[in-house]
Amino acid sequence: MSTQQNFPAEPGTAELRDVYSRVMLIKMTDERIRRVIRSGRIATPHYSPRGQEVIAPSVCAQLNPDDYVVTIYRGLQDHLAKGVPLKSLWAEYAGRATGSCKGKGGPMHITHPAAGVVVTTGIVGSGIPIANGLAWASQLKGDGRITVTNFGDGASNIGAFHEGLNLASLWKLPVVFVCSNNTYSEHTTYEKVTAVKRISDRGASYSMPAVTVDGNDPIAMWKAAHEAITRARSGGGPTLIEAMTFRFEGHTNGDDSHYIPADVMAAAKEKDPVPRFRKLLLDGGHATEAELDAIEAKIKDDLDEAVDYALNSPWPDAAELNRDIYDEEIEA
Amino acid sequence: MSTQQNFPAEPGTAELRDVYSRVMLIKMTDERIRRVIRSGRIATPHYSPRGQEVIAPSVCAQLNPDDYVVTIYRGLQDHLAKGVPLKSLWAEYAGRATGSCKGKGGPMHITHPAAGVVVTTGIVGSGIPIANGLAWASQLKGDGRITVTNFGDGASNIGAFHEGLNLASLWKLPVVFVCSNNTYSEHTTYEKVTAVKRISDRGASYSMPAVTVDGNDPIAMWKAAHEAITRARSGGGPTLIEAMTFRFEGHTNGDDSHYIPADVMAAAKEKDPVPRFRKLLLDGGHATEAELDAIEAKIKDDLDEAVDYALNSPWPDAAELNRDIYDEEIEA
Amino acid sequence: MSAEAETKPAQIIGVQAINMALMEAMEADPTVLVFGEDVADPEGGGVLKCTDGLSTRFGDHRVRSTPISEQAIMGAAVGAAIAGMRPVAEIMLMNFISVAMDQLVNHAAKIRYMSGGATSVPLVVRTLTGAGMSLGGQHSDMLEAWLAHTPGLKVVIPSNPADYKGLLLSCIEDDNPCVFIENSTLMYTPGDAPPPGYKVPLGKASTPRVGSDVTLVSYGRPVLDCIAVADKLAAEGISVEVVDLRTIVPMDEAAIFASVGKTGRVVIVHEAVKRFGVGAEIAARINEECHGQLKAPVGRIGAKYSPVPFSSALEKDYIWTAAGIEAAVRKVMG
Amino acid sequence: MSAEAETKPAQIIGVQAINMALMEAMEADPTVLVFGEDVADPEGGGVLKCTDGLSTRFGDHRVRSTPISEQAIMGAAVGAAIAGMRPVAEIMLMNFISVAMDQLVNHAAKIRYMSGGATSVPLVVRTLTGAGMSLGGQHSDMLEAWLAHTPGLKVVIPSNPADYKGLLLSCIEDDNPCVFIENSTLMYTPGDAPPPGYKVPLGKASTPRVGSDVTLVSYGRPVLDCIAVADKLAAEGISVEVVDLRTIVPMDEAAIFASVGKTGRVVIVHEAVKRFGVGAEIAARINEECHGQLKAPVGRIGAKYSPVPFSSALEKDYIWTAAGIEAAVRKVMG
Ligand SMILES: Cc1ncc(C[n+]2csc(CCOP(=O)(O)OP(=O)(O)O)c2C)c(N)n1
Ligand SMILES: Cc1ncc(C[n+]2csc(CCOP(=O)(O)OP(=O)(O)O)c2C)c(N)n1
Ligand SMILES: [Mg+2]
Ligand SMILES: [Mg+2]
Repeated sequence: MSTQQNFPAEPGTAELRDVYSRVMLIKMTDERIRRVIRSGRIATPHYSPRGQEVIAPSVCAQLNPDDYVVTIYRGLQDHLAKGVPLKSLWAEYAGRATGSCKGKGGPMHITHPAAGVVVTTGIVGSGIPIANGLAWASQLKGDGRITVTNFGDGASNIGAFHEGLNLASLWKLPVVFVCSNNTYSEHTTYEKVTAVKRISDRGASYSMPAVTVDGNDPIAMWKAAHEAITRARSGGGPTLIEAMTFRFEGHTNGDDSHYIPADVMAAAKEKDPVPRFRKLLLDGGHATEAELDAIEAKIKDDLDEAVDYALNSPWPDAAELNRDIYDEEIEA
Repeated sequence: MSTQQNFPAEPGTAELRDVYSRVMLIKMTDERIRRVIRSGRIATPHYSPRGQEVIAPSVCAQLNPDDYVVTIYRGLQDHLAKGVPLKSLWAEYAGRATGSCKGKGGPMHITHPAAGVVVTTGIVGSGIPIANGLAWASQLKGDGRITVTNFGDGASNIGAFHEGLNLASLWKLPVVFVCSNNTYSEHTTYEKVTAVKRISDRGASYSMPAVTVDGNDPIAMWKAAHEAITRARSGGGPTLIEAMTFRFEGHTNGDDSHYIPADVMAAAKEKDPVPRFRKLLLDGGHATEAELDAIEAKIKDDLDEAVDYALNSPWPDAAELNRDIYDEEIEA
Repeated sequence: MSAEAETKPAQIIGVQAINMALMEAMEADPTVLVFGEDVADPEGGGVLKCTDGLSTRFGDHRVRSTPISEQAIMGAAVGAAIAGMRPVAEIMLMNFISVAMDQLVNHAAKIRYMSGGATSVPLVVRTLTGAGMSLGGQHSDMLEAWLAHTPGLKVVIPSNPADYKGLLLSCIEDDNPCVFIENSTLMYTPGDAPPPGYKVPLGKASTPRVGSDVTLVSYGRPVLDCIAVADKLAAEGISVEVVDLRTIVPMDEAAIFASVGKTGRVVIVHEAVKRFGVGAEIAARINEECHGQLKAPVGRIGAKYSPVPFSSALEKDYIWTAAGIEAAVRKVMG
Repeated sequence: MSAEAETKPAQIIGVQAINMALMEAMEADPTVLVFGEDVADPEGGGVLKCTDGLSTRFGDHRVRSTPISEQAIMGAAVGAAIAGMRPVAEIMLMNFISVAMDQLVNHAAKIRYMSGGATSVPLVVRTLTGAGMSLGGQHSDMLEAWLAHTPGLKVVIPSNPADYKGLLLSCIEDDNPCVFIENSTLMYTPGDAPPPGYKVPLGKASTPRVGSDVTLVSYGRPVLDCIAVADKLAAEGISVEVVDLRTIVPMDEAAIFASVGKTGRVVIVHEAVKRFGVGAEIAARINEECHGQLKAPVGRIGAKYSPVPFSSALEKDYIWTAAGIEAAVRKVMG
């Protein structure tokens, strides 16, 4: 039974500091991952959440550990915000036996049930119907859990989105659909591929409450998430949150964002959510420079340790090729 | 180049009589098909359009012969309204070599390019994306053709619907999406599976003009179709028409509609569109009893001839098994 | 009632076998869920009545009719399974898995592996198909080869009511995603009713006819014709063994090799398109493992390389026939 | 510039070959259309740049970036093809055909047949895949066996830049639906540039190495290792013939049987999962047609029966290796 914690409808100092710590963990981990990949020590595709760090923490800070999260290839922010330990995450990026998936899944499929991270998929939109199944199980068991599923703006044009939101609404499933609208699908702009002004306008197709919110604003994000989570937890059914944001680092490593006009990128970076959040904490008297520096210092140490752990972990044994295909080992 | 005929925005006597003839052709053909199947002379699944006869004729009477129609298993009304000849239709139902598909496709896949009937599919929703492709070709060629695609209320919950309407809107394709809402998907009611009050409300998700209309009312249907066809033909892009109706004869042959409450069925049959249409013609002075009887007599003769033709046509030769799989014959 | 009638077990059809298995499984295990299009009782308990009575007995929270949304159905099964339920999802006809292939092959089949065993997906997909009823090109396909080529799935195709029941129960209890393929004709073909609690393990073939001259390896509906041919040829002194695989994955290769080792002659028969079908793998494996023991080339029978034709005149020549099986047996007999 | 350098043909990579073929086809035939995710120039001309320059040259009416809507993409291709265009649709990665399988297998493949030849669907689907790059379980699968088991489709898997170009042109000109499968590694592997107008017919294998002792039958990326093994073993006096199928459907069985007839020993090598893979059909056919001529059981190499692992430590042992091919050749040599 999921503990019914009471989170305030508006974030106070403690909540903002909690969210900020997670935001900084995401930002610094992402930067380190990109650095380590560039150095050649790890070879993997990586989908940077740089610029989008505020969304997941604002949601996940209001979840219980056993609430479920379903996410996608661009999922680092969810993994970390929901509590996947740095070491097993890094070891998975490095393809090692100590990774959260024993090196078999990789970053695109990070799974850590203890943190509630049960599915990470590489197929656009496919997490949505799966989130329904998790939520349906919670509804049947009455375990009080809710399920949050994250996807991008591009995913709102695929069939699974439509089928999933329709079913969730009909069955009043305890799901929060979080669409991180960074206005690009790979190299393509939102307007070119999405025949509706706001993705939240699509909520009406499913009689589902839906809202568009500034995903870079931790207070607005917290409030939107709070309403959706409360609704889901109290049996009120699903909510669609469209969180407006931007990605600064290309779709994946190797992508230099050449297709994004310089002025668009510059304007987006003006709104970088991380310094903005830092300023909010300082200006609002929620934290001192020294306290925020201490957070970063601690994360840096943890990262040093995790990277070290990952790169010194053993590779998976060839025998692993025969395991986890079925419940029983087979000769693969 | 498609002939640009000018159809009036409201149907006059000539138009109503044209539509009525097609309606009666559909009703009488359907009744005969069910009779011949019951008699055991033809063995095929059949999806009766009884109760829904007005929709397709109201649309197709305003189309040119070379406009495209894409339809589904419950497609008899479209096939006939768009002009598939009775003989090749019946021969296909009978699985004969003289059928519109040489007996290879069957009723669920009736194809007759000369009448513009280019795709009939048995997969719910799948005609929608294909209609887009046909319309895109017309747009590129500038051939002035439009494409009409018919599907049921249940189809509005499947992914292909969502993807198809989004693309059609983005590309301003000359398509008319006609949803025949008979409030049932096989045995399941609309409300149980559709999380929106009206399917036309889903148009907003694609910034697409959408309308709900009484599909049993030939004047309302004509007007709605006229607006949509005019929009498509003039480059204004797609329209979604939700035509409210009911089916009287079960989902398919053998289905006795046991899951439909008796009062619901009775109320629906009260609104049987065919006698209502007949009354409208007579009351409005558009036709006399004798004229309408003559229409029926002619159809009866044509049906007698077509059934005879079909049942006396040769079966396809075994050599056909090797043909039409690819452009060149293979040893199948 | 004659003595003979008394000893003959009651006859049931596939539909009843499925219904019995689902009733038993839902009764025994509250995590078993049933859902799909039209499956609940207000919708008639399934178009074929396979799920008749379930929602009335177990409640509409556990037995749900769904929208026509195969991706949503399959995804809900995946998610519910990960969360510890045992979903039994119905995809009305096998051709419709083509709209849900992503959930089935990229997710259900792979999630255990990709998570390094951290999660598992104990779901069952029931689906119906089969040629011979003039349903045409989009309602009749046998697609088990796609699924067998997808590691992570188990694939089951029974041939008689007792196996329908016994294998479905095993699928529901199995901790892996299982696809259970029903045949439109067999669903109405009577057979012996199994005793209560009857279960058939996955991956074990049966041998409905024992013989010494030729082995027929088959599964699903053609097994009936294999048995008929075996019985017919027995009268001529040709001793035909019939191996009914029952599950394609895992496959009881030991049973195949043992039989072929004994007879030295084998014909594989399935309904699916022959080319690139399951029979190709079986033939390849027999050639690999029974290389010195074969007295004739391995025979293979399957559907022609074509979509399923509508006309009964074509459909009957499109799939296997008893005559074709008989001819193939005579051919390997030399 | 040395004399040697002068005679050596220019080198290109797969990406360039694809781009050249599309340019030529669009130039020659105004009905050729190109669309898919990110394919137009404002989107960078494709993530790999295969379609670079096309929209600028031929206009955004003929070259269109689409939403992430694979069903809509495939359906648009089906419809446009029926209406007389020659659409070349890109499905970014092969695993994503799983969301568009219905349009591909129930529609593109069957519409000609189901319409009794009244309509046809001359489309091309280009898609990319392949293991070896740590892309994990959902971005690396070789699914050609599914497609080959679907009558009505043609299936093409080239192994070098010249074939990329020559076969893609043939696919575009072909009146049937063709699936053209590109390999993530080969797209960057240089090879001889073909002369302008170069075309390779569908259904004709090539023989990059002629030999007399053993036949290696392969296609796609493993062909390169087959050639390397042939060259290595030649030094030892083992004469290996390499048959590069190039198209899986139609398959050049005559070339296979002729080679096996000559050598009497054969190993089939493909990247896809071995079990129920294309190699099973090839092995079965060889056993059927070359029964008396085989000096050793047919060898088969393919990926293990598992999803594609992420870790390079596992991935390298998951697929074929040159060492494995060499060992298999030595084994059939006895
Ligand atoms: C079904 C499917 N089609 C295509 C892809 C390739 N792909 C991966 S990410 C991506 C863009 C997704 O855009 P969006 O949903 O906006 O998420 P973002 O990457 O911006 O976070 C595409 C096309 C895929 N993974 N799955
Ligand atoms: C993808 C898919 N799923 C399921 C089916 C089976 N099926 C055939 S018709 C039908 C009901 C369709 O209902 P609706 O769209 O309302 O059309 P209607 O039959 O009422 O005209 C179903 C579920 C199918 N043909 N295709
Ligand atoms: Mg995006
Ligand atoms: Mg309906």
